[in-house]
Amino acid sequence: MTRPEAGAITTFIGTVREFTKGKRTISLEYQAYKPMAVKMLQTIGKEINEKWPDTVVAISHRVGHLQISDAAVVIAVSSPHRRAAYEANEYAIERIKQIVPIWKKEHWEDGESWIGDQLENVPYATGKPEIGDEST
Amino acid sequence: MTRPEAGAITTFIGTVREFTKGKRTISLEYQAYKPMAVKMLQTIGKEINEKWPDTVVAISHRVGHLQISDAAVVIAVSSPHRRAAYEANEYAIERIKQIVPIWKKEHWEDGESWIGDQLENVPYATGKPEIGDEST
Amino acid sequence: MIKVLLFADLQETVGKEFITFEENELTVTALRTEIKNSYQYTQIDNAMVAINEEFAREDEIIKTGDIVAIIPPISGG
Amino acid sequence: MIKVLLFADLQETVGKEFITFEENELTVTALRTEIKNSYQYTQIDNAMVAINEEFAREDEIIKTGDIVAIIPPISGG
Repeated sequence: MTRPEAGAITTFIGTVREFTKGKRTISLEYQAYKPMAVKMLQTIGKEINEKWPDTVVAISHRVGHLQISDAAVVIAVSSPHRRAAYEANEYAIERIKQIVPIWKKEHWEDGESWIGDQLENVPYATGKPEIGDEST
Repeated sequence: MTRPEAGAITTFIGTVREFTKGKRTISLEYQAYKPMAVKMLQTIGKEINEKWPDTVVAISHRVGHLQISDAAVVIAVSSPHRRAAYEANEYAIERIKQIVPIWKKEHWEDGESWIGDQLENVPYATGKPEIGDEST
Repeated sequence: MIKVLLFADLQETVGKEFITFEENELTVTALRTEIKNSYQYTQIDNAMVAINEEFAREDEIIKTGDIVAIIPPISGG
Repeated sequence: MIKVLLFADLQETVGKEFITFEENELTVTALRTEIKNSYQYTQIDNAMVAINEEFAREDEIIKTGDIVAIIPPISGG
């Protein structure tokens, strides 16, 4: 991330939160369709380089069992100027939640459940999320 | 920053950029009016806690001599939800540039100069920047 | 024969990591119908289908040898 | 006597980290005028004045004992 052209580096760390709307999480489990997840993360990187040409992006997402406060996802963006570093970083997390095939299973105090539809935008109007150039 | 209530942690690192509009920076020097700078950073922290009640903020700013790629400022925000973590973080850097008495002297290849008026918003219309509750 | 990968709640509902179909060709819509008829998985209409690791349109045709996956609503990040 | 802290380009222009005035009271506007008349510092109108580490209004009155500082346009961050 650190390079002479960079004036701004933003990072986002998504951590496992203990309470969601009063419900207590004991632990989490992430399952991924790995080859496609990697491909979609690369797609997000390409989208960002098109939208914010001078940025460099790195994204990492955990799979498997996570405890409270563990980092589930880390996004780092470096850019000559700060606005792009913030925008591209937030874009990355929004897109991860749209197109990267990773699923979260919450282990609550009183049971467990797979979480879906975080964005409340399924079924996708077009049958699939917008990807890359197809959005133009 | 890490705590059970947090679901999102954003960090911003402002680094010393080598080239600005084609002009090459060799090194930088920051001078601060320290007691007032600390006070203004605390003010920014308070403003953020008012605007985004569940956030925790930490800000650190270097003074003295810095080389290319050195971190000049680091801002970290943790929050239950990501939107607030991004917003509060960007708010912090904007406010630092408005109200924290710190000055940058650029050492260029061909000379040196104090940089001012980054925001091109001086003289302040009201004679002073908006601070804390006075803005309401 | 078409092999279809399953994940998350669908994997648990079916009890398998993949299922196979005898057909050599199948539209995405037909695949949904097959799963609706064979398994108690009401969320299939909210799921997406991926062919060779790309999200597929409803009218796309799956052929033997394609890598197919049902993508229930995702929840990463 | 009023002591006024100087920073950045103003500190270099004047060649001192602080200057003093004999007055026991001075408005912010009067302070600006004094600096304009005594030093070659054309940027004074773009600077802010802080009294006791708070940004001051133009009509505020500086008194002996106050901690006063001229704040040229800042460039931190």
